[in-house]
Amino acid sequence: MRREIPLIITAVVGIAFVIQYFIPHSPFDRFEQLFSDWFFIIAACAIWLGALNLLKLSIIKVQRQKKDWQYSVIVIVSWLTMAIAGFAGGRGFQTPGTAFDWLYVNIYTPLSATMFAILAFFVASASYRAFRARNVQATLLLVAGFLVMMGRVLFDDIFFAPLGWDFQPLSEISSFIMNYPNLAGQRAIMIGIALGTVSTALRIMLGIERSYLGGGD
Amino acid sequence: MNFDIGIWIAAFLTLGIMSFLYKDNPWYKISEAIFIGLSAGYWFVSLFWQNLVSKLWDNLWPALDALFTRGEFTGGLLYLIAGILGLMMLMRLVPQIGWISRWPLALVVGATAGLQFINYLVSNGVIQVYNTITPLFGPVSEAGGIAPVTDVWHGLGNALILVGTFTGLVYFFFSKEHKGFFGGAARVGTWFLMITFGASFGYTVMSRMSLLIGRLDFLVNTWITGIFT
Amino acid sequence: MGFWDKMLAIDRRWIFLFVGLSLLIPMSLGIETKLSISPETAGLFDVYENLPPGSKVLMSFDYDPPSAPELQPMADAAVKYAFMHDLKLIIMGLWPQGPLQAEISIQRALDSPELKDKEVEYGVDYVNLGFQAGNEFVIQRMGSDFREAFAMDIRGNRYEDIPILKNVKNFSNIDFAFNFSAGYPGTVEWVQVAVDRYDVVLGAGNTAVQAPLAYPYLGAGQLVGLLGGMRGGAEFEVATGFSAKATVFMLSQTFAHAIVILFIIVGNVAYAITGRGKSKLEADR
Amino acid sequence: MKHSASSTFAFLFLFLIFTGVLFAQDEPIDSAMVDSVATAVEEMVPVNPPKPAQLDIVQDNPGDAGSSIHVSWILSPDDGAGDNDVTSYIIYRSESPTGPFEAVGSASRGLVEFEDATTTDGIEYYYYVETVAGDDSARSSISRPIKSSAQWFSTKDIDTFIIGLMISLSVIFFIFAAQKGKELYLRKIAGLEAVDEAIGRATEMGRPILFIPGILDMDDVQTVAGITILGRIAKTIANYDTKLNMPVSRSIVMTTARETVKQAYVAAGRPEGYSDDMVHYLTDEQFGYVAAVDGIMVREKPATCFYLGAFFAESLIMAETGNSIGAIQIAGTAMPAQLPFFVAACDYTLIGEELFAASAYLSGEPKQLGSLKGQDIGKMIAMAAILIGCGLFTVASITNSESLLSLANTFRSIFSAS
Repeated sequence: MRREIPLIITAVVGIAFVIQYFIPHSPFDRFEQLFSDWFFIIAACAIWLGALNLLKLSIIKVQRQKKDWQYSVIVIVSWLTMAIAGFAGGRGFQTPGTAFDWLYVNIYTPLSATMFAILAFFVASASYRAFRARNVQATLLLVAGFLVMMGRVLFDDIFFAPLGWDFQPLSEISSFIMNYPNLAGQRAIMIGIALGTVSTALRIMLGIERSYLGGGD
Repeated sequence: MNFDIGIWIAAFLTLGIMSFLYKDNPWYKISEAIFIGLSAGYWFVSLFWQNLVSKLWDNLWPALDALFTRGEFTGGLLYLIAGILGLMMLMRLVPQIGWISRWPLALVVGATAGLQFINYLVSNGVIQVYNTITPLFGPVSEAGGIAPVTDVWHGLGNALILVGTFTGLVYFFFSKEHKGFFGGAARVGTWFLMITFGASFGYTVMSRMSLLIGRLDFLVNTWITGIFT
Repeated sequence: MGFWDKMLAIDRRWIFLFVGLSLLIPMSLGIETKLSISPETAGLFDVYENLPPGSKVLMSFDYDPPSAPELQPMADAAVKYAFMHDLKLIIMGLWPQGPLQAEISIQRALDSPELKDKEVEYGVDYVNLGFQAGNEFVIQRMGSDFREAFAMDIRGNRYEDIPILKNVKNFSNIDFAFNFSAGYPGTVEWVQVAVDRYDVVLGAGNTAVQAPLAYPYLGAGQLVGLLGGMRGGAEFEVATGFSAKATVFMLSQTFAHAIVILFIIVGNVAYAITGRGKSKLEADR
Repeated sequence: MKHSASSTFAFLFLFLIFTGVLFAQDEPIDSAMVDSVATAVEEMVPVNPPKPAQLDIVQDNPGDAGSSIHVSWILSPDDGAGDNDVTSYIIYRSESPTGPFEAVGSASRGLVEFEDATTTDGIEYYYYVETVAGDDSARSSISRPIKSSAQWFSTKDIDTFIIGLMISLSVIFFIFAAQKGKELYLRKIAGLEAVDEAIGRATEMGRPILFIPGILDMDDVQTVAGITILGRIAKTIANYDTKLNMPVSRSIVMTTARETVKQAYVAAGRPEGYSDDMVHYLTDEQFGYVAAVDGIMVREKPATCFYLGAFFAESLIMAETGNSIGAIQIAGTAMPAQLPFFVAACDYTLIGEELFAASAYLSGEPKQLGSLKGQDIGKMIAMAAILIGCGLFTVASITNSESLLSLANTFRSIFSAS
């Protein structure tokens, strides 16, 4: 029974949310907004579970002096610093000039921006390995990637503008690939995703797919 | 020399993350640990103020007030259910009744299934079919935003879109063996997919380089320049 | 093991080093480069340029600091252009840090020499409504009434008290919408809700990763134009007549692309000569 | 809890939700705000007025949520012609036929309709349209009274409704057909064929398996798909007695994944092998999460990495790090922007729809597999629509035939979703 009730809830709510799209009349027009608010509230409660889990595992690591336990101390201290600064700030915790804001600007932002930025290196190393003319498919990947890359930067201006060309061959080719064959592939993928989503949603609503609910204890 | 401790810390952490490219090392581990702790704390606090307080409390409190002082039922009372669902989620902490957390989960998954069923069907499915329907060639301009197709490249492009979308869908067929004509079409479909992947990859390189330029700009023009001025 | 064998098995840290240098060197030289304008950028600028003075422009800043290198240059140019040509700006953000990025653009514009003698007043010429949580539902709420989504601006003024918003009820009072997007929520949501349901005229600036996803909308006329990544930003800078960081950084971009392309060529030559590949990439994909 | 008591509770719970929703009525929307235009025009003395446009249809917008009235008119004969070029039309509204009227909006010349989205349901309104030509203007006659209201079915979406129904019914039909024992052929998907081998490899090497469910929460169907695949994979992992490491970035995903993995271990007959710490939360922040996952990768050196769910820029950071430690990598996502990176850096990639099909494939249950056949019917509908539509338009465009063109337009509009 502990599995059946959730399945009933899923089915009823799922069908209601499909139907609401077709009913402009109140209260159905408010379903989506309401769900988005509710979801944020549930997520805000659930994050206590996650935070406790992170702290618990870190504390255990320190207690048992496991390898690299020193870094777990840093995790705990950073977490507490941010949390205290945030709670002390009250509702206006993000106001410029507060301790929370200082931590955000000088520590959080550079860390996340740099982690994002090292992608530049990985893009280079991944393309070096993947862009090889091994077979038809890999060659198409290579050629398309190569041409688009050429058209994106100043090669036209460097190579062709000095010849007095009005025409920008590399950008034109790049645009053509983006606008036509690329678009075709994107559309096939998108339509496929639409059907996959519809079918998965149906399996969930019908209760055929239920492994996310776990066992029947 | 202008000494701004914030800039020095930012530079220290920026280089710490970048050192990972060479290999894992204590500098990276310190930066990583700070990042995990600080960002987890950030989200914890943000969700508390922006969701629990601004969404739950601010909607619920006036509604409860109206109910008890004036006996009015207002829409804000709905947030009571959201609060109960949130509490059910927290019941995970009590092993004996942890199963109750499946209820809010079932609600979330059900609503997600329903919403995305219809949203994906419309935006990713139906509208994409709509956009693909266009004349391959011909001088007639028509309402509905279709431009007349008069130049050869445009016509060729439209034909490519038709063939690519069609064969791409053939590739995704699950219940038919990729053999014979069908297999040939699926093969053409994979060619289009590979062109798409190559093109998107190539298009993205610039974006990634931009991000790195942003960080290098900080290191060179803010941090190092700052030391000498 | 010959040279080409070594190239095939090259330690990727060499690639990292070359990429780093290819960006750093041109950057420290600070050379501005000439470049031409793509139709996607031209389409957007054409509409933007033809807005009569006093037109209301809604700008949604849907990105955070990590994406700023790509999106800030175009946002800077758009804001500055608007102030110079008396367009009224209504700024908002679907990402928490978006409106703060907008403040950066505003400050840069107000500090620029071109705007020195011009009086640009908060509340009259522009307003920053701040961030609102709720992703596409915020756009949906704005469809019926902006006030439902934004009761106050970022400075705590009530919506009713802000002069620029006096005759602004919903999208029907907006002449043009400009969206700077780094992901979800972003251009896709703006198109699906604001354009498809409320007929907003929309132009977008996207990170280069997001841009390919927006191309279908461009083809279908749901977007009037699209600025893609740093190149789009640089082109927009040229179109608006202001050149700043993006234009300078384009040379770094070109060098880095050249290095990546060079490595790809070397890799393929090595592969052809040695006749084998060591990559684990699945052969048939 | 007893059977009946808990089901009563459940129905009560659902009942509460829906009655609650019914209580939440719209707050009345205050109307009318544009008035500056009106006064300006009324003070003018018409010298050379244009011929006025006349109201055509004024009606409640059908199939909407109310608060909106559709006004359309027949263009002034002077619009685009004549010596009095029309510049714009202004739409006026009043709650009484005698006024006072206020301007509710305007439309440029050449346009013939306007949506007044500021009405209050149930109130009778009167409209007229004013034709403006430079400094001169002329009014149409006043409309009959009209009320706006909300409807129970969005008539403009009926095409979408039918398409959705057709696809749903074909999925459901094949689910039942498969359940009754109808044999289904399914092609092989390389990435899924490799799952067992990949888990086996980790077992042989005595190294852990890393599972990343993407970075979105349970309110995205890709995450749900990733978790359902986890259910199948975890069973194999339990059978092989291999170590699973699953860092997550969302707390609800953590809770869900624990239930799923635990159930898989129970089903495999090895409940003692399960521990809550297999699934652990790191941080909600996208790049903080990646920094930590990268750290885990280089320190624990997993032999196999699964990336199944919704991914953004972190996809390539993780996949390249995984590649550098020599892990076998199987990825799957429906984020089109990230697919190229997974294809480039991983050994196998489930592309879009294949991600959603994976859990059905791995389960091997006829019911699940049947739904895939239903999806194929959806693809056939899409392919047929594209072929027919393009064919009609091309022939119409080349032959310049009016009737064919209108047929093509009608056909295309089925898919306009509005």
